[in-house]
Amino acid sequence: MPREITYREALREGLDEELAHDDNVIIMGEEVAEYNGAYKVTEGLWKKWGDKRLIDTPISEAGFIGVGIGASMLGIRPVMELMFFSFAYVAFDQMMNNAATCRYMSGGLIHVPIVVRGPANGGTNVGATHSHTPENIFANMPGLKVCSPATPADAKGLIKTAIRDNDPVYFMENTLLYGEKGEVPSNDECENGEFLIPLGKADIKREGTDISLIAHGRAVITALAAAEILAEEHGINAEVVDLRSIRPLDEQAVLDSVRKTHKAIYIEENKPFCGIGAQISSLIMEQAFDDLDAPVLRITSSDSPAFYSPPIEEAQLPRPNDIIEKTLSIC
Amino acid sequence: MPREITYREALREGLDEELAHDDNVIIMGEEVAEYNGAYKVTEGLWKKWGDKRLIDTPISEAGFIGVGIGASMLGIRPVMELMFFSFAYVAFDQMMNNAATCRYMSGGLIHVPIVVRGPANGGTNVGATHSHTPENIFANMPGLKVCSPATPADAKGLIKTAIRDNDPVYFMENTLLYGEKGEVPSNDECENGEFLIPLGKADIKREGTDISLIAHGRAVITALAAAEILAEEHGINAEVVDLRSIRPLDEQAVLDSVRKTHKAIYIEENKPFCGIGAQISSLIMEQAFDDLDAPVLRITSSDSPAFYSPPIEEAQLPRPNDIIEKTLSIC
Amino acid sequence: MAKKTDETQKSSFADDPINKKLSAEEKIELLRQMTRIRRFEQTSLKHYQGGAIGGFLHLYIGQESVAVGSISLLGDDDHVITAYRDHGHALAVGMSMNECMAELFGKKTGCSKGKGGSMHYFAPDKNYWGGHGIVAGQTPLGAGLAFALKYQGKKGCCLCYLGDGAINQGSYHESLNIAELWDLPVVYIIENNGYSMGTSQKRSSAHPEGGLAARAEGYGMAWDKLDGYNIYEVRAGVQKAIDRAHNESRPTIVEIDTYRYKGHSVADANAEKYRTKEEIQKYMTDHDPVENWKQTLIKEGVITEEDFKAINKAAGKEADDSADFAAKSPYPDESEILDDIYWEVDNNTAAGRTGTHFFQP
Amino acid sequence: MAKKTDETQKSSFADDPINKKLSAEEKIELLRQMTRIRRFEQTSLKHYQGGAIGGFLHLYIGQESVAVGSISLLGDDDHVITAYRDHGHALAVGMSMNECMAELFGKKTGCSKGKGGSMHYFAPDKNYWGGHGIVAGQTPLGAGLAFALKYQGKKGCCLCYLGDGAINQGSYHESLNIAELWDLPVVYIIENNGYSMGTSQKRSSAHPEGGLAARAEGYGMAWDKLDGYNIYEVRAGVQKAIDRAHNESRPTIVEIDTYRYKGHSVADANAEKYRTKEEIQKYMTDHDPVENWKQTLIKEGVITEEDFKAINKAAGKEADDSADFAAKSPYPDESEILDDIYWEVDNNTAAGRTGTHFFQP
Ligand SMILES: Cc1ncc(C[n+]2csc(CCOP(=O)(O)OP(=O)(O)O)c2C)c(N)n1
Ligand SMILES: Cc1ncc(C[n+]2csc(CCOP(=O)(O)OP(=O)(O)O)c2C)c(N)n1
Ligand SMILES: [Mg+2]
Ligand SMILES: [Mg+2]
Repeated sequence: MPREITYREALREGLDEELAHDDNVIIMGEEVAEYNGAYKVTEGLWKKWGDKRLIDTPISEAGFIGVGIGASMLGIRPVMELMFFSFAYVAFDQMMNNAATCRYMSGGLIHVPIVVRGPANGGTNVGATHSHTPENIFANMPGLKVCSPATPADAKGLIKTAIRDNDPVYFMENTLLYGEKGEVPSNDECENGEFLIPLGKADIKREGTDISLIAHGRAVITALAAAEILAEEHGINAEVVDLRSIRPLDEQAVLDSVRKTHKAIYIEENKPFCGIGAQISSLIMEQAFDDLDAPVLRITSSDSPAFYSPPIEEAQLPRPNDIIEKTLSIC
Repeated sequence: MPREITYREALREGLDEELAHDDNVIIMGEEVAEYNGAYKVTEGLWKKWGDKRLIDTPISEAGFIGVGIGASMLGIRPVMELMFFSFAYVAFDQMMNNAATCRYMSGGLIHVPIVVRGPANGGTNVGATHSHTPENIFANMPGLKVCSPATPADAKGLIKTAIRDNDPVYFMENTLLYGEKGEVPSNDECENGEFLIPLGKADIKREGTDISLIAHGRAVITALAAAEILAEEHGINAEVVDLRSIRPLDEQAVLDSVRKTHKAIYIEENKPFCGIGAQISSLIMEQAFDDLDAPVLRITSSDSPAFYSPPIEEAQLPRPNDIIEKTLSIC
Repeated sequence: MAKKTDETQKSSFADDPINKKLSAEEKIELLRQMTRIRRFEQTSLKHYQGGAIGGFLHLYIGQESVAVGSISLLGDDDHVITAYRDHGHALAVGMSMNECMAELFGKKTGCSKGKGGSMHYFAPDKNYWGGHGIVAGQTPLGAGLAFALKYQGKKGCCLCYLGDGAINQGSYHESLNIAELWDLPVVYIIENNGYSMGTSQKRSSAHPEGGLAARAEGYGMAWDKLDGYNIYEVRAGVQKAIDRAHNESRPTIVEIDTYRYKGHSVADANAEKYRTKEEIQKYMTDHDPVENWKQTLIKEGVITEEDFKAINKAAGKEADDSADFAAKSPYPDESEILDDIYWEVDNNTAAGRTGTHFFQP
Repeated sequence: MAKKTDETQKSSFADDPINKKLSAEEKIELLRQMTRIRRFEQTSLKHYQGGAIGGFLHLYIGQESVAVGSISLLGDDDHVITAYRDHGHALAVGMSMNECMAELFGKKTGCSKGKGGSMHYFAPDKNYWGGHGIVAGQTPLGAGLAFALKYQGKKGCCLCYLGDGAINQGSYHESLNIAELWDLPVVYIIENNGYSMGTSQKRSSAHPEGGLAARAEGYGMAWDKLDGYNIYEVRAGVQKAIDRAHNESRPTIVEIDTYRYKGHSVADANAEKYRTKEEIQKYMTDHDPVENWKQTLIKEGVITEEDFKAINKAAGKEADDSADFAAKSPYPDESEILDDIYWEVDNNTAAGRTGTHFFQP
């Protein structure tokens, strides 16, 4: 009997299991402990695991992320919550230099097994400063890993893997998905009794033959909605490829899909200039140019800061109809 | 008689002229005044303009750039030097949020006429933390402008325009170019007695017919060197397109060139993942797909943090031979 | 150089010259402002709960004396900047309820055309520079506004507000050092409501016995600590800092004890978990700054209970009207999404027309 | 809680228990370490000028007593982290001249395989965590190392060094608050050489009369100020902070006055412009910590002038040999460019083999 839980619960389950799995795993961040998390991802964990494992921090992102990086060098495995991933911008130097370059600059003597997680999305009417989507920015930096799950199952499987990974992983969630339910296998249904999803493996969320809708994060859900309409109303059978992990990246899955469908659109809630779609488009250009029957198109959030006004902000993000229109323009 | 000055002198001339042009222009940064600038770009300006106009700051990039942003809201026009553009990472929130989003979030009531300038390059053996090239990162953010001149003339013409621009402009220079000489017209040779180059206008640095080598920053110089060899040794007549300004971007110039040559390579010293080359490749894909005789290729710095060791770091950056090889693979 | 208000001073705030010179009308105006803020926010809460307002809503209820008391001291060349809990300051500088409420409703008639929302009110024409969502992100801007005033030779200052939790951000520290080093006329006002979200001051800040403002001593900067319960005290204390800014071009940190009755934001489901009901009740009944001022004015014979009722009723009506105005106003149009990003584009200058500015695929 | 070393203490540093218990050999070892650092750096300077070394070279000459004195106090569970002026600390923790010099030459045999350079020495096996190029960027890491020690129940501490200019970075402020709030066993050692590049302390830092370390009071943190001229003083003062960390798990800021004889880096052409020749000369002749210690040991009868000559000669030879070693060592290979980026890739794990990690077109 398939078990349905929310994205939030899936994350919490993953965190809880990893706290049990390794004494060195700790959770740190603003309001993660006594308050149970601003978005309740860590609800109940402080009560269960106590002050030593769940640590409330001052509003000092550079400070506490730096503390986590330093502690990780001595074997601690900090999972740090950014209440919004946007607040990474006050900790940017710690996240780009200390987390990403110490291994290289020490000739491999150091590694930094941290996770920084939190919601990175627009669409919740919290204004430009709270709606950044920096997956392209962090994935630009060799030494970092970035992932962005779209479903509860991926959220659980990836957060567990991220915590066990020995490199820094920046884990970008979405407040609009926290309450969404989905099937997540219980551990006794899983091989080895636990549910892990590797970084660097894309997931074909919908098989199709006519066009590849490639996406990450919540845009995957939008693409799936569009794919249904395309099938029903236009007889177009779209394949939906969910990258899940941005770096490492499952380039093979992207190329395989394009070689099958010969057409591709990248959809993301990131901003356009040098977004993930640009990278994927250039990947396809270089590796599958001759397989293309049409240019790779892109759909992104609008090229503007986030607009507060609720109905307008909605229009800033990719909607199924945007995907349908672009698809029809090349199919 | 053409006048030759260095890139450094050209910048200094531009700064000096703008200090004269507008009393509200000030220069702020670490060691810019009494020390004459870590890289001597501001040499002599403190002596000439005094404490009020040239201001040494503590090592507080977030603080002093934030001060500059605040002051600019009241009509000051601060030109802020980052000793290395890499140090933007400790001021990232100020540069991404306060500089870029206040205009939007105020519905257009505010503007932030600042310039932040400094060297953004690898190749000088100063290690990973000092060698970031964030032009893609800042250009990702609507509200910001980014430019990156390759020659003394462009450096002078663009810095003057950047200072007069009423939006925030991040001006990325290159320590390896500071000492390079080039022709810069004296003011009496210029229309209206001054030398200005608009943002958003690319420059064809070499006309050609067989392939478009598109680039920004020091990679333009590398591309020009490669183009000479291609012409002499391989009979290939490459066009070299220098973007100069990344955002705004002269898309038309890129497309015009590709429509003429039908082949393109983007060359940059930025890192590959979601670099400027990805954006340009996807631009050409979307707008000039049918004009292409071969996939758009990319050449970037190696996908690694900067390597200290001098001979190895050189190998991390694009070299003429890399361009020649890639060109020959499609020509 | 650092100085903490001593007890003898405390009793005599009413007699401070800046308060002595208040006319009856001006005193009533202070009451009216505080009441307007409270009613505005109560109304906004109702409409948030009704679904007309999105995003966050950080209410200022309980803290009104801080914004109203301090901003009442300002002249033409004095400026204001604050964080996301910004409705009180906005109304105190003279922004209208209509534009503020419409902004919450996300309407085109909002002060930021619906682009900023609750956290991002702006009114440069009233020397009001926001409304900033990143904790302490406004603190260097406050020093920058002060820098500009000094540069331009104006006898002005900038009041820069922040919360008790914000003092632990690096940008604030950098601002303090620069402000003191460069003698900038900025007054940092820490509105100490005891909590940053669900975290008590004790759990977020290591500080000297004198309090949060006493960190000023680390920079050789002047500081003071005031009780926001009494608007006379707020005015007397902040005026000293303003004088220091105006006359000596020197910065000050002023910490003002206050309390927020509501949760951190309206979304804060834990508001009565990290603080006891009793604590909240105690503040509401024994420490309410509006009630205190009302009683003071009744005692002084400036108003009657009836007068207050009228003020309150008018404020309530003004708030309701603003909600009507907001409800009836049009939403922005999708075509406005790319406006207000680049000055040069908005003004259709040559620069704004050169090159591609937007990359919407 | 904050405490400044008083004058009566000053004269008796030699009698401090931690110094009293030093054997003659240990005293000589301190001299040897300082001398080795100085000779290593003089040699590196020569080779920088000869073109064998690239990038930056920030010399520690004049400051040797700070690293050697403080690091001489450490045990197995004590850790060290510092900024880019890191050669002294590296040699003091026991790194060999060979690996350090080879790193400067950019060779494969360097401590960081030629990847880090002068600013980025690391030796985790010696509890030495770098070598960091971003001013104050190491200060949260230092608190983090202390956090880990406490978490693991070890009686250890972290010495985290920074410059006088670094105290104005936000990350340092955030670290201090966290360290005090969480009772972390970290000792921040401000090496106050009076200048951050060409900017004098006075032009960069607003601070209390007690000095830069006195900013600790803003966090209710303990602090001390020492004179680096006298290694006895360095040891006695830092030991108190280490004891506080070991026994009470509490942080301290220790400011140590010192001086760098050379420019900020070897590229600093202005070294004699922002400081007078006389000032530099005065420090070199009257305040040299190596000379002072040498004289002390001669006075104490521990060594003779001849002994010192031998030490100095041996150190010089060791340095020259290390340069030979470095010169003869191979450069890294271009094939190593993509190594040491991801642990999982380097270790060829399943994770390291899944998906594309590198995007070299
Ligand atoms: C850099 C940053 N980190 C975290 C947040 C989320 N956040 C918003 S307000 C707040 C609490 C601030 O408390 P305080 O400074 O005391 O102000 P108050 O809300 O009490 O007015 C937090 C954690 C943020 N907006 N910015
Ligand atoms: C964030 C940042 N800003 C600026 C620099 C450039 N920089 C390197 S060292 C230095 C001066 C630091 O002085 P201080 O902290 O006193 O240390 P010292 O060099 O005297 O040892 C500066 C400005 C940097 N590396 N990082
Ligand atoms: Mg508070
Ligand atoms: Mg110094």
